[in-house]
Amino acid sequence: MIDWMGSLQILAVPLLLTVSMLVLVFADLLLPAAAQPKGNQGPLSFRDLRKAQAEPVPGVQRADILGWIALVQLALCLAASFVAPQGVLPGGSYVHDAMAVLMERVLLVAGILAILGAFGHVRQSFARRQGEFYALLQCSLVGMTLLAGTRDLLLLVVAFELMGIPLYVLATFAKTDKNAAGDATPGRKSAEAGMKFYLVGALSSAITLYGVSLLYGLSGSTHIADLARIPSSPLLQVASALVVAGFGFKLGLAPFQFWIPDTYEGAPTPVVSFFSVAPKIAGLLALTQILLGGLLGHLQLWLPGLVGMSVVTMTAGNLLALPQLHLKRLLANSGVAQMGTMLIGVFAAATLGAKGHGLSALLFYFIAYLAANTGLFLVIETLAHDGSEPSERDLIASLSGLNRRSPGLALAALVCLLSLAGIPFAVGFWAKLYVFLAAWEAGYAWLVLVAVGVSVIGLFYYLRVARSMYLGEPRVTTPVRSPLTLSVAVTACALATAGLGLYPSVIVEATRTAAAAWLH
Amino acid sequence: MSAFTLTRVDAALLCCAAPLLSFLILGLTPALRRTGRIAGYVSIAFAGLSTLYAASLLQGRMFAAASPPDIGQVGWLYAGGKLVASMGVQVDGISASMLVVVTVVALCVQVFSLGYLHDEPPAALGRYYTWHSLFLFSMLGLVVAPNALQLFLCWELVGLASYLLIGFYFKKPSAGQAAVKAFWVTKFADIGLGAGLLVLYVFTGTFDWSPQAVQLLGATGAAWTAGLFFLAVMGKSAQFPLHIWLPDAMEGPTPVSALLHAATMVAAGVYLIVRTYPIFQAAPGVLVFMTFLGAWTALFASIIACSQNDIKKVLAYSTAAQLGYMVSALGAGELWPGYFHLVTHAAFKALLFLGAGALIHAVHSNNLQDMGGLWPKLKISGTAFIIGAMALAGVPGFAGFFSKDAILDVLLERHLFAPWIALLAAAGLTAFYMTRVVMLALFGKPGHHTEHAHESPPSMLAPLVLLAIAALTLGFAGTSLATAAGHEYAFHLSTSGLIASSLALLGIGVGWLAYGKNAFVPGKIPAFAFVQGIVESSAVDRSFAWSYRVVFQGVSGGVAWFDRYIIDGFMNFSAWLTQMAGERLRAAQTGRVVDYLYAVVAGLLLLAAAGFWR
Amino acid sequence: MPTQAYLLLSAALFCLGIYGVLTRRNAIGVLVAIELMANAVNINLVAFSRVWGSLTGQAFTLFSLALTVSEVVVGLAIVILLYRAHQSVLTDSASEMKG
Amino acid sequence: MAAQIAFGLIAACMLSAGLLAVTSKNLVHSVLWLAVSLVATAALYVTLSAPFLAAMQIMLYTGGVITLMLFGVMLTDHRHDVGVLNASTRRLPGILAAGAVFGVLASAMLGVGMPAAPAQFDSSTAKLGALLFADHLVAFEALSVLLLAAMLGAIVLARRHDA
Amino acid sequence: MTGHLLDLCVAAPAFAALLLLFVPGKHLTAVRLISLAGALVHLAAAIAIAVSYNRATGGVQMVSSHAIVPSLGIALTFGVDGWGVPLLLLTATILTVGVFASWGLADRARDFFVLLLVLTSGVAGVFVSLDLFVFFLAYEIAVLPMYLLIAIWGTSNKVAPGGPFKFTWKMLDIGGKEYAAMKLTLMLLIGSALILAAMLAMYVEAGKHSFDLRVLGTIHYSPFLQSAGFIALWLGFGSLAGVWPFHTWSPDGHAAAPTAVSMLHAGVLMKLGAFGVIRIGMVLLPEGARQWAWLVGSVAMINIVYGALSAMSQKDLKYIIAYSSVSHMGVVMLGAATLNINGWNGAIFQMVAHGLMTGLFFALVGLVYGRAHSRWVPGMGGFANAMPIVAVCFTVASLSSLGLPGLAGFVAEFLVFLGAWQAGQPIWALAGLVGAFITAVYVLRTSRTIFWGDGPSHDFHDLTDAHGTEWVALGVLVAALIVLGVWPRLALDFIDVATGDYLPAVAGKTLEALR
Repeated sequence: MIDWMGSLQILAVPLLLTVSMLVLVFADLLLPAAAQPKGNQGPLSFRDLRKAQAEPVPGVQRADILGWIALVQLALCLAASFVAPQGVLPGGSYVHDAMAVLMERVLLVAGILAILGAFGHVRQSFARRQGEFYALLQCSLVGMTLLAGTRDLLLLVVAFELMGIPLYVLATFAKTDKNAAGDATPGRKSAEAGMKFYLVGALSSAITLYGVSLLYGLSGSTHIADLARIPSSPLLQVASALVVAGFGFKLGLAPFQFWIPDTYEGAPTPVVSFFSVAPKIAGLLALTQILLGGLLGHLQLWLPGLVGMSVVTMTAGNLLALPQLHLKRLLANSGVAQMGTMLIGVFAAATLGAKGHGLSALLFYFIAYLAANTGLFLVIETLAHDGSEPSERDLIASLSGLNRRSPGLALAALVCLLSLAGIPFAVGFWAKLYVFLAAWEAGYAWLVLVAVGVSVIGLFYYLRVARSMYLGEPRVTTPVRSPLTLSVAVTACALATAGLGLYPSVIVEATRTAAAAWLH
Repeated sequence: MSAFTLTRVDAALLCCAAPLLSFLILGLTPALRRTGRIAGYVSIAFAGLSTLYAASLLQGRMFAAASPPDIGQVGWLYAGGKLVASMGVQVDGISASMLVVVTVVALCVQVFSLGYLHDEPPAALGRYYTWHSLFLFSMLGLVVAPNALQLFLCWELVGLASYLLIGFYFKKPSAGQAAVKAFWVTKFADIGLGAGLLVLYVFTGTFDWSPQAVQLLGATGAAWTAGLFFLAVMGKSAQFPLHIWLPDAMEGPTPVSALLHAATMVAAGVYLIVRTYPIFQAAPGVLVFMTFLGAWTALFASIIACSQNDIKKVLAYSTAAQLGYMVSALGAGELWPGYFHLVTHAAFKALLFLGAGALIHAVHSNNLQDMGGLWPKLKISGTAFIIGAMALAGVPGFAGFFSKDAILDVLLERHLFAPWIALLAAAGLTAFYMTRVVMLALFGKPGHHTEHAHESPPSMLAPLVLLAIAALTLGFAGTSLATAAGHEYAFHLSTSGLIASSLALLGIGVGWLAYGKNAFVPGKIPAFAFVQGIVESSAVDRSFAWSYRVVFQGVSGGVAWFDRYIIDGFMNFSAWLTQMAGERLRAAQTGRVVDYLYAVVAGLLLLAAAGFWR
Repeated sequence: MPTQAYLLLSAALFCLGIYGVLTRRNAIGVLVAIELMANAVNINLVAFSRVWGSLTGQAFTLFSLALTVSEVVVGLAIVILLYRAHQSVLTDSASEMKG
Repeated sequence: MAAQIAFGLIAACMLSAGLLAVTSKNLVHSVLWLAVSLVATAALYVTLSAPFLAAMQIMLYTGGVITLMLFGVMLTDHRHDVGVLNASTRRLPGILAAGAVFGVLASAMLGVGMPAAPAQFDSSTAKLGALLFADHLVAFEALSVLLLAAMLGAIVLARRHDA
Repeated sequence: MTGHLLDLCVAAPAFAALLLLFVPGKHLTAVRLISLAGALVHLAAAIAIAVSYNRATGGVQMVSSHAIVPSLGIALTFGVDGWGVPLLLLTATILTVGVFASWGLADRARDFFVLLLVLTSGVAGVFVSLDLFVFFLAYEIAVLPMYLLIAIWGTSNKVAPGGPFKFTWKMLDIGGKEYAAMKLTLMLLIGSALILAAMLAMYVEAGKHSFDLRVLGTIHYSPFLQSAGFIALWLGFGSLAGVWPFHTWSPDGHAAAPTAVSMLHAGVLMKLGAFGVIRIGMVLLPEGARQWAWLVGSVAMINIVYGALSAMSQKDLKYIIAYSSVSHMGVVMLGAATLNINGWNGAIFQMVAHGLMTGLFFALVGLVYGRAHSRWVPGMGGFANAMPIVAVCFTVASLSSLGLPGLAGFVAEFLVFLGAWQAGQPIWALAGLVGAFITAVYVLRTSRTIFWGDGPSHDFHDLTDAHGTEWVALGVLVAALIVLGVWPRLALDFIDVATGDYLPAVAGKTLEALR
């Protein structure tokens, strides 16, 4: 007899998210036209938008109603994650354990930050599609939250796609650009970004699926735990290579990372702030599930390749970020390097398992990365809102003299930058340290040395951004104006980055509990 | 003993403290310092106090010659709770007599300076006396030092005072150069003293020069220590080839030359040998070297002195020569003659310099050619100068005669013939060039500079008179001085004494013929001209200049270039390389999605291959 | 039939797909090739389902079908958008962002 | 024997259609060749005792995907009537890459022993349904969300007149 | 009551910085006064620590601990030892003086003081932290603000292209202040990376799940870790201490930095590097230290002579002083390499002495530069006529730098050279003495060129002597130099206690044998 109520409770968060998504879609449909933004009779001209932007306090507006609904929904889901019981779904395809709970919360926070950051952008660029925008975001979140607890290849694949497909759409969401005259033109960059993202993604998902199909064929079961039964064979090796390669796309490991800078550059910034973090976290978690939960016995099949990939990824990411003048491209490549570093945590966990800190270090890194990376992308978004010249939008130059214009914003950005660079008293430092410590304990001293070595390159470009903020001459001296919600999100990220840097033990303990639960 | 009686240690401390106090008062109260003359009075008062204490100490030692030295010290450096070095005072016959010499000469010079420098702006005068106080304190500290470390400390401080006082006319570029040169040369030599101290400590665990320490040193240690110490002595006491700074140091005011660069500071090198004599005695090789080097310096410097036209330079070279005498004597293996010459030399050389100062003061020029015929106008100063000159020349009865005689005697006694002959030659030359100076300056044809010359004020005359008396009488005090210092000395007319006196008289005679009677022109005598030519080429000076310019600056320039363009260049190159790597790698990001798809497939293949190659 | 036959067939189809993906310039052509790859996956799944005598593989295939379809749907929408923005569906035509 | 022949035919058909699909110079032809390949796959499913899947394959793919793709072709290129250009470039690197992947896959596949298929295989649609809605219910629901998302996404992207 | 003195000492500057964040930048007086207050509280706390430290018992005192990450064994543990006391006092002095020296700064003064104070907290944190991790954190905090401090308030220099790497000039803007700041930061952070690696290795091998220095100090590490870890720590910390050839950030960095920053950086920060080598590298990895002492000492020897020779050829005043710092830090490292009491005492004493001396130097350079608007030494002359106090102070600093007795530099150098000779390395000591001589050559020449002679020429209009706060700054440093030179036991008695605590284990001998 299946305990339906129990199952529903276990699945509370994904379910609630699904419901939220549906509510949002219907709300979008049913919302009276009056609640829609003014320019809903045809294409919104940018002149109107400028007027709307000129309003003194860009606070809560009726036009943002769907956004607020989505936000409240996510907050409710976050609350639900505190009451949803832990347990195993009948059939064992989904386990809601401490780690799943923790990751759910992290992902939901990522979603909340993205929505907070998106208000202004949505109103400005795709006001009429905001229902779909938030709904797709939530769809993706459903997939991610499922990924956090899945123990079944089938569910994993579906959740993975559920996470990914809405992101293709979101990356392409900016269907219009503003040309020099201020008129709307078809969004060339966004389309290009979406196309690249999609094509590489589709190829990768085919590769992943092929690998998964082989894994299924070898084990005869879709349970990840059953993968451990497979005898070692070349086919298993190829299958794991296929899976890793497929995930490599989502995680942005070299050489699967080329789409990342192009897509980040072209996609709407709030979306980038979301999909530069959340899917990577969820993807790495899923990969970890497969590798550690299923293929741990076949370490020698996948570990060498993955280790090599992590080295290449860290190096390539840092080197590619070095010459970038475009902030989003810079962050994209730096994110690649960060993922390479995160992988080290997986190796540590693979080698030492419950004895080491690998997994909890990985989880900690997720959180650190979320705070800092999202924060920075939202700073970019804030600046894009400030009516900067389209020619220099998102360039490092647009940050020039930020400290003189808005010291608070500059400080927030600085904190996040330092965190990404792994400078002490920002949470990123603890994350790196924790991962390195775990890896060192697991015997990956050389890898740590490599990681530390290439991260020095990272300092160079992070400092260059800081330099621009603090040393550059501002083009205008007025403070940066930004929607209140965006400021709240940026502040939250910066505070989290700094606060957790000062007092990391809360999170460390949480991740340890979570990791311990997963490792039994 | 009454309650007011000071112990000798206290007296020595007070003796040192008085000038220190003066230095602090003047240094810390600019208002007082800038009054000039009042600052001078303060300094003189404290120097006088010092002199009194010094005199009392000497007097005390006279009657306690046999008693062990009075030592008082406090711990200064510790290592692991164990004493490494201490500071304090050691009063014995040597230091007590030296204290008197130093304080008396210093007092004389300070008083003399009041008159000599009366044209200086008050602020400069105040500065002058401040440095003088500093010097006096340092010198006294050196004299009473109970161990080699304190001696070294004060040694360097007197060097500092010398630097500051040479550079008194700091606006004159030549003065600045001379000050810096003096510091450089002595600092270079002090590498030896520093290293010697280290050797001393490493071997013995103390900086003492006690017999026990010498025993611990052993032959090797003693040789190293003495050799290194002697390097420092060469610098401070202007021995060849490190004498080059001394003539330049004459850029300082003449009283300074009298005090530092004739009577006391330059003698510190000799004093160092005297104090650490047990160590030197354990290093026979060094002693031999000292004998020969001292003799050579004496001869060499005397030759140069013959052709100098600057009255102070003559005296400066003569100082180097006389220090050569002392060094040579100490190298011969007996302490007292060298030290005795130090004391007498202090008196008559200070007298000579102050006398020269009086002459210069009168004509406002250092140049002998500008003087001449001053005798009628400067009877007292002139007399004093002549007394000094005779003392220096070693005319029997004058102070220099006794000490020089003792030196020559001891050399002969030890069968060190070559140095002995060199020193005899030098004695003759000394008499010659002093006669030359006296003839040219006092008795020659009056020039236009001499027209307005007039006798010095009493503040300048009094010291002259005092020192002249000392130069006349000190020779006869030798015995009691030696007794106080625990040595034996009695004058007896010896062979070398007779030869030396005859040579001196010969020198005077030749000098009188050449410059008094103008019987012949020395420059026209081929041998003399030849030697003069060599000397005036100043080969030593120029080789030093060359090594500074070429070796030093060349090497440092090379190092700086290497640092900037090779080491730093390499750092820059690494940064450049990384950035270029980034730029090049960027080319892989073509922007065409097909290439990205290829990358995916390639990555897949690599991953699969990674397993196969395992 | 030996299982390997099905596997090789699917591998061949998969590689045809890869070939297509790598050589096609038209975005829709690339989609076609990706469909072939997805199809190869399905063959695998069904064959394994038969091998293991369990229906899980078939169920998996159903999911895979649906995934592919939804992917194509979104893909085509993106291609249309690309066409609107760049007046071309050639993948090379959109290569403004690089480096 | 019949099974082998059937497999051979189907495989030949599938691969040649696939080859044409990725080489044909006309995009429409390409799509149609894909359809042929997919239909052949459906036939293969039948031989693998998965008739329901075969039906789904034809319905979903041929009915859905192919139609969509044709729509896509028409919506995107109006310049030519039927012959939509679909040139291939850089064939040799493509062949090399694909061949290498095939080499890796094939060698791995031949090197592994798979259990022989059981003679009997009960593949009733009812059981499949039970499996779908019991064991894989969550995945199924997730799939439905996914389809909704894809629909939403496709609409929102393809819709013309909005900002 | 003494329990929180350390916390106060470390936190006071940071708290002042925090306060400053709430003061509008245009209220210059408030900004200055708050900074000064922070510095003075810091100084007072340091003095109180010195007074309450019990030299008789020695060891680490006033220990307080708050866990930060218990599961990793990271705790905010503070405690002060005999080395910490004088170094804290040095830090506080330099900070106070630095605040005075920057009194006139008006351009973004608030930001400047915030960074300066934060940096000082980091420095103090290093000196008193008993947790390796916190040590590292504090170290980084001390290093990082330097980037902005130099890049914003610094000055650019011209460096003529040349040498085999000439082609790098175009890309790197060599000589610019941002170049200097970036170079400094990158090189020091590369060093930090090495430190981090060694730290992790020690933590893991110890297996105690603790970063407590007292715990880690009891572990006997494997020979490989001893050896490799020590090298990593030496180079890592050494890059901050200016160990050759990783000193090249120093000349450019110091030349570009504003006055107070140069003072703090050369005066205190470089000491952190040397302190790290001794306190972490040597004390925790004694076998490594013994194994590599020859290398450390030999490189230090190169530092001394090479730095001095490089300084000789410089024409820019700041470069001269910066290279002299490279040379003098060599003395510290040389002392460390001796592994005997005198050497170590000398090394720590040299940290203090050089801190005061170079602080004074940079304060003076700032003064001269501020008035003359030039650092080109050959162009100067006769400045003593216009600025006698500056001339006197410069002379004092020069003399301390060349090791003149009676000034602090002498005691330090002498002890170090003594230690070197005792360690059986007369060559080290001789190189040191030669270095002191070369130093004499260039500092005296420099001082003569700038201050002596007739002048100043008409190019310099507004040369005025030090006044007001500047006077205080100079006076304090000169007095400290003289007092420590005359009576070194003020600092040495503290230093000696800690040396006695740590050295026997490192040298592998009893204290008795070491004496």
